[in-house]
Order: sequence, then structure tokens, then C-alpha cells
Amino acid sequence: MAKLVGGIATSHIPAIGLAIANGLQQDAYWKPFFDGFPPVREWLARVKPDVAIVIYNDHGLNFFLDKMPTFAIGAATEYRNADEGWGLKALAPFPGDPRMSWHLIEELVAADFDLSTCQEMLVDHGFTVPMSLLWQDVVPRAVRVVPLAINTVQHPLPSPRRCYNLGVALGKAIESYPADLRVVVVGTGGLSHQLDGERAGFINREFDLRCLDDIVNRPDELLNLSIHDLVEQAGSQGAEFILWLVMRGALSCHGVREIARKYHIPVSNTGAGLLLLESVS
Amino acid sequence: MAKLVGGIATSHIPAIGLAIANGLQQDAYWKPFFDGFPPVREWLARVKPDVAIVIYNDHGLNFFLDKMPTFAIGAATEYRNADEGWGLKALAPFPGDPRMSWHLIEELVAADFDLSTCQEMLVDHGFTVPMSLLWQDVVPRAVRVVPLAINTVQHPLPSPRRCYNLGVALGKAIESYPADLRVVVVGTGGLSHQLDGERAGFINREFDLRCLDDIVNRPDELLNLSIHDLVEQAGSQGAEFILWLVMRGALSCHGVREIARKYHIPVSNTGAGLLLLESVS
Amino acid sequence: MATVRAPIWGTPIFDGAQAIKGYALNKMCYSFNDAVNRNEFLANEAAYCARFGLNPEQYAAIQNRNVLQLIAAGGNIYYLAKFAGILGLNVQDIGAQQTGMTVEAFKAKLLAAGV
Amino acid sequence: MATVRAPIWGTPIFDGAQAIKGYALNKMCYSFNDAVNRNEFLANEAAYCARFGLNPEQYAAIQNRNVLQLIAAGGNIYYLAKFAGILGLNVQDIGAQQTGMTVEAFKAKLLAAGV
Ligand SMILES: [Fe+3]
Ligand SMILES: [Fe+3]
Repeated sequence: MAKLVGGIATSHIPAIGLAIANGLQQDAYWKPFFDGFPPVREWLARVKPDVAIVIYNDHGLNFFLDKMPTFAIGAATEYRNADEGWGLKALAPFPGDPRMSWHLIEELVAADFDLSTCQEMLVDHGFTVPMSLLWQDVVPRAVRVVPLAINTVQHPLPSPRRCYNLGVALGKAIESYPADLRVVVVGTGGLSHQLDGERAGFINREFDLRCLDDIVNRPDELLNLSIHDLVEQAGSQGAEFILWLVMRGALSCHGVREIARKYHIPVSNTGAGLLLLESVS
Repeated sequence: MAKLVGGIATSHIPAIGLAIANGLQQDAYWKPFFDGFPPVREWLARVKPDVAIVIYNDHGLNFFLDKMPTFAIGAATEYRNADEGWGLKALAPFPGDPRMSWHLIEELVAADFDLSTCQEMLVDHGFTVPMSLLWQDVVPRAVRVVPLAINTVQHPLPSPRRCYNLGVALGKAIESYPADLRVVVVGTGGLSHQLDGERAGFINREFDLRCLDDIVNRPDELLNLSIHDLVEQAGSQGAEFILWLVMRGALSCHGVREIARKYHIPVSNTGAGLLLLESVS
Repeated sequence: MATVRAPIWGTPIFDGAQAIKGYALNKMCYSFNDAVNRNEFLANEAAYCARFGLNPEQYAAIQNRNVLQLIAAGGNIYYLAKFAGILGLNVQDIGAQQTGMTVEAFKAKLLAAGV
Repeated sequence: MATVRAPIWGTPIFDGAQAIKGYALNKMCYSFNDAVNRNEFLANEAAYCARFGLNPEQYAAIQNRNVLQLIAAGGNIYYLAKFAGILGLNVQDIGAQQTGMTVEAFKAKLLAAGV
């Protein structure tokens, strides 16, 4: 059976991708952010996951308002990025694992999650930036991926509790996969930031630090938050924290040990967070 | 508040649309089928619903396997049909009710249904044939519509119980809409038929008659059926009966009175069913 | 865990395994929603199939106009129905083909189910 | 019944009401994912906007390059970001524009949030 070895969460701002493309990791502005990653990459090098389930949100690349899914899961043989309107450069394609995808789809639909299934799917910076941060775009790529996109574009968004519960079902689905694979779940996005409106630039350090602590030690405390609470406390785009909750829900079948945690303000308009939790069986 | 006045279910085979287009309603082959509809149309003329929520399945027109939703709901100002590959003629557009759509979306997402929302959406024969049968394509159209598409193309399909529960939540959502509207829910598709494989042409009269009776009088008895059971008993396309269960779930907030029931074999490859249930408060 | 069920005779289930196998074929058939594409296909079948990357099994099934072969190659009946439309075949024609009956015999079987 | 919540100052929520209002604008901005479309827009803004059926409020907001006006006209920030990309504006530039600050002052505010 497959083993869920741990969960990682990281912010996924486009500016990070540009900083990587331009080699700015040691630049004074960027260094404190990038310095969080070596311990996570060391863990990945040691644990060597075969598959990464990447929870992200599409920011208007693959999905438009004509067919906007609440939960969409990839079932493609590979995934490519695109320029997103900003001329981002093409990365090496990310190999998929369609058999694993279909196993997860069977289990999640049986558990009453109403997925959209995507046998072809462009992945945007919400997906690629964490991949670049964690696996540094080494080719051939070290992991196969299953992207899982959560709607944060069109309200109503799925509630924090629904997302956590999706994670719980996802964790069970992963560990019922009949192949001897090591699987890591990656939650992306957040923490507090807001791009739109007169409150643009809003960051809430105190709330972010509370979230970082609660998601490790007492995730249940976060599940009564509404989307409205999240938007109020973490900014419009801070609602991306629901993606972290999917990751944390997946780990709920195990105990967790915290391996790495980092918080830094600002990365572009964002309070940037990083977290690595290892499964303790 | 809006009032759910009743539910209708009818088969939706393309051949019916062709028979209507060619004026064959009194033809010997077709007459027994079309003769079921006058009592339903009389009820509609008396009750005069303002809005129809139409539960149907897309047969490969609006949705492809790159973005295949389990549950997709329309939120457009109008809906058009298309030729579907067979040169079907364009019908007058169906006026939507985007405000009602968004109310339903808010309620259903809050009730943990993971909808895809569609602000632009082509509707196929699964939607248009029942509309033509019930409202006879009189223009200007007598009702506004909210299409709700259920995946029957890509397995896993949502279970009969999940579909019934969607209906339960839909009924509550309809009756919490703060406008004085009469709403009818239309379930489409079925009953037994199978288009593909060596068993093509399979029809199961006994099972269909049981379903027609149980869905009126003891819908709970149908909820332990699996999709596999439905495919086995009613044929691959007979699984469309899950759309009828959404309709029946919606009516669960009221008692029901049966106004019309009809069953006829064959319409093309299909055991054709028709049912009208009025809400009894 | 989702239950694995016994196969049902003569009844294809379009699940993930079929979906993986048939993606190119189904994508081509989906394109037939548009009359422009149907005409392009008819003008040059080989080029049209190649553009969608059909494998040899899929291409042969298209050439043979054989529904069971198309299903075995990963075709989904809803998309295949658009291909059948190009050929002027309705669901009774393809039912007859798959069951090895004449269309008349197939229709008689359907009528018999009602009595 | 879903709870109705109090508005949050300076914080647009892209809900159904906004979605209805902004569909044409958002559809146009979504098209900017493709460089060909970006170039077509730049070659003839009026014609491009007309093709998507923008209303006068939306067209004026596009002409004014004004993010708050675009949001008021039903624009969604994720699709608007593609329009900002055409103009060479990043999220700090549009943050400064919306808050009425200089870009330098906006960046200083973000730095200050970290201490
Ligand atoms: Fe993001
Ligand atoms: Fe159908």
C-alpha cells in the first residue's frame, strides 16, 4: 500500500518564480525567504517521495467562469505550464500518474466529493512555484504529480471545514492505493495577502502566526472559520489558506512531527509561510 | 419565498426531438408515447411555474473529459442548444435566471456540494427534449430555467444516494429564495436503455416499473442501489435514473401527490417513463 | 474504499482505465460537434486522425466503422455517437451492428421488450 | 441558509452579483492568457473590447487603466491581473494605484508589516 510520508505547505506568489528565473535567491530582499527551503529539500532528498499531490488554486489560466469547478483533479499523463498573460517561460513538463489519479477519483467520489476530472490541464504558478522551490526544476523530474485545484476565484468558495474534510478523505484514499509508493501532499498559497480593493497590501502577521501554529497543533480550531472570516483576517487572497487545510486534513490519519517552519514578510504583497510536517504513524 | 410546486420526470432521447421536428406525434409508433403528455401540460397551464430547474446530463456537447464536472449548474442569462454533431436545428434560446442560480449555488456550496458553476453553457437534447415536450417551444418561453447537469459520461458517477441528497438540499435552497416564485423541478433521462456493447438494446420493463413505483412511494428503497446495480438492472444509460432521484429528493420537503404516470416501450432503444408529482404541503 | 464490482456481460464501463486509453479518440470525436470539423474529417480522414494522435488500433477502428472496436480502443459511447452521426447511423443502427443483428431484427427485439 | 455577512472595508468579494456584472470584461481579460490576443488588443483596443461586448463603464475603465473602476465594473482580480500584465504592471504597482500611494510608499508599507 502507498504511504503518506508527510505534508508541505508553501506560498506560491508569481514573484518567487521570477526571482528564481532571475537567480535572485541570495539577493538581500529574497534571501530570508529562500533560506527557509534547504531543510525541506534535505528532507525530500532523504524521504524521496514518488508522487506529490499538489493542492493549489488556478488563478485564471486553466479555468474560466464558464466551467468553474469547486474541486478539480488532474488525471493527465503530463502537465504543462503557460505564460499566464505575463510571458512566463515554459518549464519542463511535469509527469503525471493517471492510475493514481483515477484511484483517488474513485475513492473521493465514493466519499461524496463532487470532483471535476481533468484529463488535460494547464498548471499555473500556484502549482509550478512550489514545485520549483521544492524540487528545483531538476530534469528528469524526481516526482510524478497529481494536481488538485481548489476554487478561490469565484465566491462561494468551499468552506475551511469542507476543504479539511476533503483532505481527510484524500489521506485515506492515498493510503488505500495498492502500490508501494511514498506520497507527499503539498498545500500551496497564502498566507495573508490582498491584491484588490482599497485594502490592497493588507498583511496580518498576528493571524498568520496563529494559523501556522494552529494548523500544526490544533487544526480543529481553524475549522469553524468561515471564508468571510479568512478574507477579513488574512485578506482576499489569504483565503488560499484553505489549500493548506486540505494538506493538513490528509495528514490527520497520522500524528505529525514538525520538521520545518518559516514565516517572512514581505514577499511581494504577501506574508510568506513554509511548513513541513512528517507523518508519525 | 419561492414555492416548489412539483416535480416532473421524463425520458429525453434525441429521437423524440426528431419526431417533434418532423410532426410525427400522431404516428402509430409515437402516439402511445406522446399521449402521456397532455395531462402534464394541463397541470403546467394551471400551475404556471415561473422557473424550471432542469436536471439533465450532458451527452458530450458542453463538457469534455478535460473538465468533466460531477455536478454543474448554469448561471447564465440564456442557454442555447447546438447541432450536437447531427445537424440538430437551433431552438429559440432558453432564458435563464442568474439571480436564482446564484442563490442556489450559495446554498448548495454551503451544504457541501462541490459544484461547477457555468456562466455560459450549451444545453443538449438531454435538456431541450423535455423542454419541448413540456412547454412545446412556444415563444416567448413561458419559464426561466436553471440547468443542472449530472455526470453520466465518465465513471465514477455520483451515487444514487448522493444525487438524492443533492435534491434534498436543492429543495431547501429553492424554498429559501426570497421572491414569490413558483418553481418546478424537472428530472430527465432514463428509464432502462443501453447504447453500447454486445448488450446494446437491453430494456428491463420489470425494473423500470419498480423504479416508477418506488420513486413515488418509497424513494428510500432506491438509495442503496449502487451505480453498478443501476447499470446492471437498467443498462449503461439507464443510470440516468440518478437524475430522477435529484428531482425526487427536492420534493422530499413536501408530501407528494401523483398526478400523471406513463410507461411505454420502446421509444428508440428506450423504456420511456413520465411522471408528475405535485407538492402537498 | 470504493468497491470493485464484477463485470456485466456486454456492458462497457467508461472508467479511468478506458479514459486513459481513449483520450485521443474521444477528443477527436468531441470535435465532431462542429460541422466544420466533420467536413475536414471527411475530406481527409487520415490527416484528421493523425492530427489528434490516434494510435493504430483507434485508427483501424475508425476506418472499419466498427463500434465494438472503437469501444475496445477506449472510445466513449457519447463521443462515438458524434462519429456515428457523420456516417448517418442512429442508435438503432449501431445497436444492430454491435449485437450482430440486422436493423430490422434489432428493432423487433426492442418492440418485444414492451410486451 | 447561507449566512449574509457584513462587507469588509476596501475588500471586493467576487460573488454571483459581481460575476453577472463582469462576465464580458472577465472573458476578455481571460483571453489575454494568449500572446496573440494581447497583441490584437494592443493593435486596436476599441475593436477588441467591442468584440467581447464590454459595456460603456467597462470600456471606460479599460481606457483609464483604473483597477478600482475595473473592479466596480465587475472585473475579477485574477483576470484583471492579465490586463495589468499587458500594461507591464505588477501586483505592487496595482496595489499602489488602488491605495492612492506611490509605489515606493506602498512597498514601504509592506516592509513595515514585517516588523
Ligand atoms: Fe495565489
Ligand atoms: Fe440521455
